[in-house]
Amino acid sequence: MTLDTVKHATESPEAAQPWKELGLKEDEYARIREILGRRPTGAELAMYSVMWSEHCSYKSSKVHLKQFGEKVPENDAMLVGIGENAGVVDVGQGYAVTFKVESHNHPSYIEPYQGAATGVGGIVRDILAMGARPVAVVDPLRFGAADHPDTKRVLPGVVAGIGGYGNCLGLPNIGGEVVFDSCYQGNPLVNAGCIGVMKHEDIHLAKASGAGNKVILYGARTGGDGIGGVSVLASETFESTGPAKRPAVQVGDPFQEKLLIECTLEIFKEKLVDGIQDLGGAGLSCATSELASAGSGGMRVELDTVPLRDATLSPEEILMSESQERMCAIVEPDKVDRFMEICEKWDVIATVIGEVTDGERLEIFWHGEQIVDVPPRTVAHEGPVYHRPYARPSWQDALQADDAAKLPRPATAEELKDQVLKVVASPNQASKAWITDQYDRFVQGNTILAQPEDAGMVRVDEDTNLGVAMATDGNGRYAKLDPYAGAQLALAESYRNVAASGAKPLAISNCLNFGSPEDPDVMWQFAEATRGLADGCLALGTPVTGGNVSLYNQTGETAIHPTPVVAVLGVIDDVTRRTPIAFKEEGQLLYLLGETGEEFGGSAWSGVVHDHLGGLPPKVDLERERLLAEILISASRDGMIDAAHDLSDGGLVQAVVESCLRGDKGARLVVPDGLDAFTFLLSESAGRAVVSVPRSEELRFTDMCGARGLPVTRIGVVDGDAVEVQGHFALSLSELRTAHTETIPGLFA
Amino acid sequence: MTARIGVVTFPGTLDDRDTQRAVRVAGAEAVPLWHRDKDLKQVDAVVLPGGFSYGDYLRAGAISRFSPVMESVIDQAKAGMPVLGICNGFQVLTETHLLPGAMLRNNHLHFICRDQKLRVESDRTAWTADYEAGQEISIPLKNIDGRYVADERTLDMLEAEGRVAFRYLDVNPNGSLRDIAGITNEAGNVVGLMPHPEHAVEPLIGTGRTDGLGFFTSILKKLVDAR
Amino acid sequence: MARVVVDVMLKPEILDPQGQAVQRALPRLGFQGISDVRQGKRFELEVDGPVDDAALARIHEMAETFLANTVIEDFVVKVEATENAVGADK
Amino acid sequence: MARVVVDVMLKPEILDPQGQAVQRALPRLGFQGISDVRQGKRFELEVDGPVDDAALARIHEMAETFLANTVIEDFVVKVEATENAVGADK
Ligand SMILES: Nc1ncnc2c1ncn2[C@@H]1O[C@H](COP(=O)(O)OP(=O)(O)O)[C@@H](O)[C@H]1O
Ligand SMILES: [Mg+2]
Repeated sequence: MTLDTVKHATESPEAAQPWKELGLKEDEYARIREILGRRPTGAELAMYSVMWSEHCSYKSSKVHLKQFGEKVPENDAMLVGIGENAGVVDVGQGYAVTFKVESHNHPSYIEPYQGAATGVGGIVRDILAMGARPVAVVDPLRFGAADHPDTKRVLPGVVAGIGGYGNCLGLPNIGGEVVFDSCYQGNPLVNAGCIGVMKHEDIHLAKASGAGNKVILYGARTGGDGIGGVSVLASETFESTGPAKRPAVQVGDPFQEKLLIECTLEIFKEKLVDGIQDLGGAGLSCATSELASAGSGGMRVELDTVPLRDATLSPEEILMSESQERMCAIVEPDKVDRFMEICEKWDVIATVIGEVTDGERLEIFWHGEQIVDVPPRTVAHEGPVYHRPYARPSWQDALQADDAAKLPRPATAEELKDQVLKVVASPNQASKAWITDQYDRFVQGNTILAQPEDAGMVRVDEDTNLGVAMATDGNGRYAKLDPYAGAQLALAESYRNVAASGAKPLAISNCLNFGSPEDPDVMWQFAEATRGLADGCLALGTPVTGGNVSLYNQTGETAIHPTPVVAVLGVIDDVTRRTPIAFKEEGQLLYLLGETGEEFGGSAWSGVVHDHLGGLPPKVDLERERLLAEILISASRDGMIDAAHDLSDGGLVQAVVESCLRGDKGARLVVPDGLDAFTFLLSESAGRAVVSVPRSEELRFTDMCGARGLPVTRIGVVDGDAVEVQGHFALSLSELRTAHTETIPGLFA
Repeated sequence: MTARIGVVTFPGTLDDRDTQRAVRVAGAEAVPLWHRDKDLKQVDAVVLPGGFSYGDYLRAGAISRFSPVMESVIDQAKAGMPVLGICNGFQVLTETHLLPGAMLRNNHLHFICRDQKLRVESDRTAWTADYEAGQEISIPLKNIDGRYVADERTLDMLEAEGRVAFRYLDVNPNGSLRDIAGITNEAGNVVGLMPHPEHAVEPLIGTGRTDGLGFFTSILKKLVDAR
Repeated sequence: MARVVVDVMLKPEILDPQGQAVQRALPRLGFQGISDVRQGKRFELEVDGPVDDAALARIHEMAETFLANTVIEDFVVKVEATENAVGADK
Repeated sequence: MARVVVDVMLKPEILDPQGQAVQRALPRLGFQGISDVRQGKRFELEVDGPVDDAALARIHEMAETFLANTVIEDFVVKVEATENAVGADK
């Protein structure tokens, strides 16, 4: 096998190259030749092709994501914005929090356990790379129909993978979502989020500066994982000698990752690194080019020094390998020894693979010969940008005209009761405890709230009781009906969930799951959703700190529902003031905050009872969301409420049932004047929450709502062992508990 | 001077910092112990905390058992030093044969995290003196290899000698034989259990109960009284 | 009744964290000279009827679709010569 | 270099829920006639030197003290006849 060196490439300008097979477009290949002033070497071609892929370069989404940086709300909390491994916000008392959500959709369909496991591993390394100790994970998940046979393959594997990896790392899982919809049948969405905590001065960035500083690769050995595209390279340009087909699947080793976390935190503590980057998609190609691109100067790497698991790997493959559990650090020469000692202490393999140079190029050598010589920015940050055509789909009007208002409503109290029970027991509304009980929510000893609470909450400081909360939400049905409003509803729901727990929403991350950007319909959904989210964040004062885009989520021509998932991070000064969802005290009064209209488009009721999706999603009123959040936070701080639960899919009755089951207490509800029982129970109007108020606080609480202009309606009392809607029906707690808790185990256990 | 309680960290241990906190909450001094060191730093008692030491690869606890620190812990335990193994720590103790039996994959094959009700069957161990025999407590349980098994003879012996220290109540979460959640050695100084008392020492955190604090106050009292 | 064994091992190119952990522990336990360890699964199936070609073909299919995850694992099907069977053969 | 295999299975009297789960799933997948399934572990050890009696004794000890937990598991040590070895034997 002849090595395709820079010299060789210069001398053989006409050699045919498999740029097309590697997913590059003709003009992209031409641009690479233009940048380099020659044809790329095989290694360079491999690097450009992965770094310019949709996944790494965001080439289709970039022009829309720009808005998140342009429409930034006034917010003093923001410390590090979009562009780094994860954003960072100030949560007070000298603490900073970093958080992010990422997708691992496609790998999880092929190999559910490992796909989901390595998804957790990847997001945790992102958080670690910012300088933070990871303190919690969340997992928004979407699967095909609950009763589809393939869901029985995918869901248990994904859940076991998330648990298997996260539990072994010692990260409490404090929230997420489980949604079923046949649109995700061939394309489940496995998103994973992580929160990390550090002191302000510990923030680290991914940059390589200071000529002479060492580049250290540490963690797992490099194997042939996840280098699908490169096998093309190996077979087409070179005579293939090594194993012909490399696995596209990566296998995770959570034990190795746990060591990597502890080792890295100890290294941070001794201030031994200048810049640091995790290895994720595109492996070393990504880490070296991004570090060099973000820093000053160039970088020189001796690829032979990389510790291998498989000695037959070609240099291209080493550059591309997505072997898990690896990090890359920039270390001053006199700190290298100490760095190595700490790695040895934790049984972590560490190797100096190169150094920062005072040049401007990323140069990579193999057996003494140069195989890469590129300006790093052109690889990492100056990839192609597409302005993909988009247009409102021809079917959008018809979909919106198919109003859910015309669906037959329950005619009798008995029918209403049956439909309520059906909604509560439907896979989407049913308890997810069978799933979430496979996750450790207690580890680290700081968990204040976890599933099934509205938001997860962890204590950050044992002495002051400072804490942070996070919720993740998305509703593909709403977004399908109106992507702009759907994105805002996802944001609003997540924001409301955080506020309901008593925390003040600070900032957001997101994971935008969409179909093919080459489809103008999908691109329109994407454009609308990002515009909605950016406008929404501006209105709510919660900046976007980062996120992730997952495109090409489709089966054949059929795209998934547009599914923007939003994670809102909040802060609470005193976790002892947190608000749980459980109704626990008999005699407490139940109040509905916000206004209820007849809003059934995209609702759980329309889906469960009528298998219908049409009309418009609930109206968005972000000013109202803001006010509601303020009231919920003040009420929690001043001890005016003992429980709060936000209202979302399934409407009021769903929330009341969950709060009753959680507290093991019943509720007597009265349908307020001006509302019919059906609308009262099942409408999904946004901007609402239900709270449980001690009688001694009633006046103070309603006065506060009145003074600030938030509609508040007394709807009942915590009492008995049934959910009773006076004059209509009663459902015993035991009947509700059976309906709510037996669905998921019935399907998957 | 208060008691010094060592908390061992193996590679992959997860609950070491929580256990140190629990020791402190009870009023004792927590002394971190590292798996590579034979030196127990003159501690008065040792806790082997939960987690996935060595990833639980091979079998839970199988690799940790051979660490240098365990050589000392085994010697000292045989000489009467109080040792508590929680979850992975319990698994290590069975692998060392300081405690009889073995831990296997849960009968339902899933990891399970729940608030678990237990009965404290014995208040005669070093770690349970602050409870009363028969007392019911709830503390978190979280594991995938939590099914306690031993042959019939061993089980009968444990029962006869009053060495079943904790039993699951309401639900047997993993198929453990005779609902056994934890056991003790003959002398009562070595105790192992699957559920996690260290996650139940502060109100608000986790399940919001403090039912696990008794483990740490028991040992503290015993050690201080012994002085 | 006969016993058929299906051995399932991770493909050679796939990371085997368990095997690696075992191998790394061996020197510490005083066992030298083992250069690699891979850990896999062994299934022992008790087959009711005769283990003829048809039965083996079915078991092969079962291994391929169910016992092994061929995305990451290889498998081998073997008929176990039970003590008796061996005796009878001779 | 030679390969030695250590098979570790749960003792017959110990409940094997993994094996049972496999067995229960088989009829649903259309596989009949398997009356029992047990799932165990298979270790493939690559031995550096010759696999003589001394080496096998060491591996036996390794299996007994480490690879298997004899409270619950039985084990068998086998020298794997590689293709070559078989040829050579004949
Ligand atoms: N995959 C999951 N992982 C962790 N927690 C989950 C998961 N799915 C659902 N949950 C939790 O279950 C509870 C109910 O979820 P959901 O109905 O989606 O909440 P909401 O509608 O209030 O956003 C929440 O606490 C949520 O965090
Ligand atoms: Mg909620």
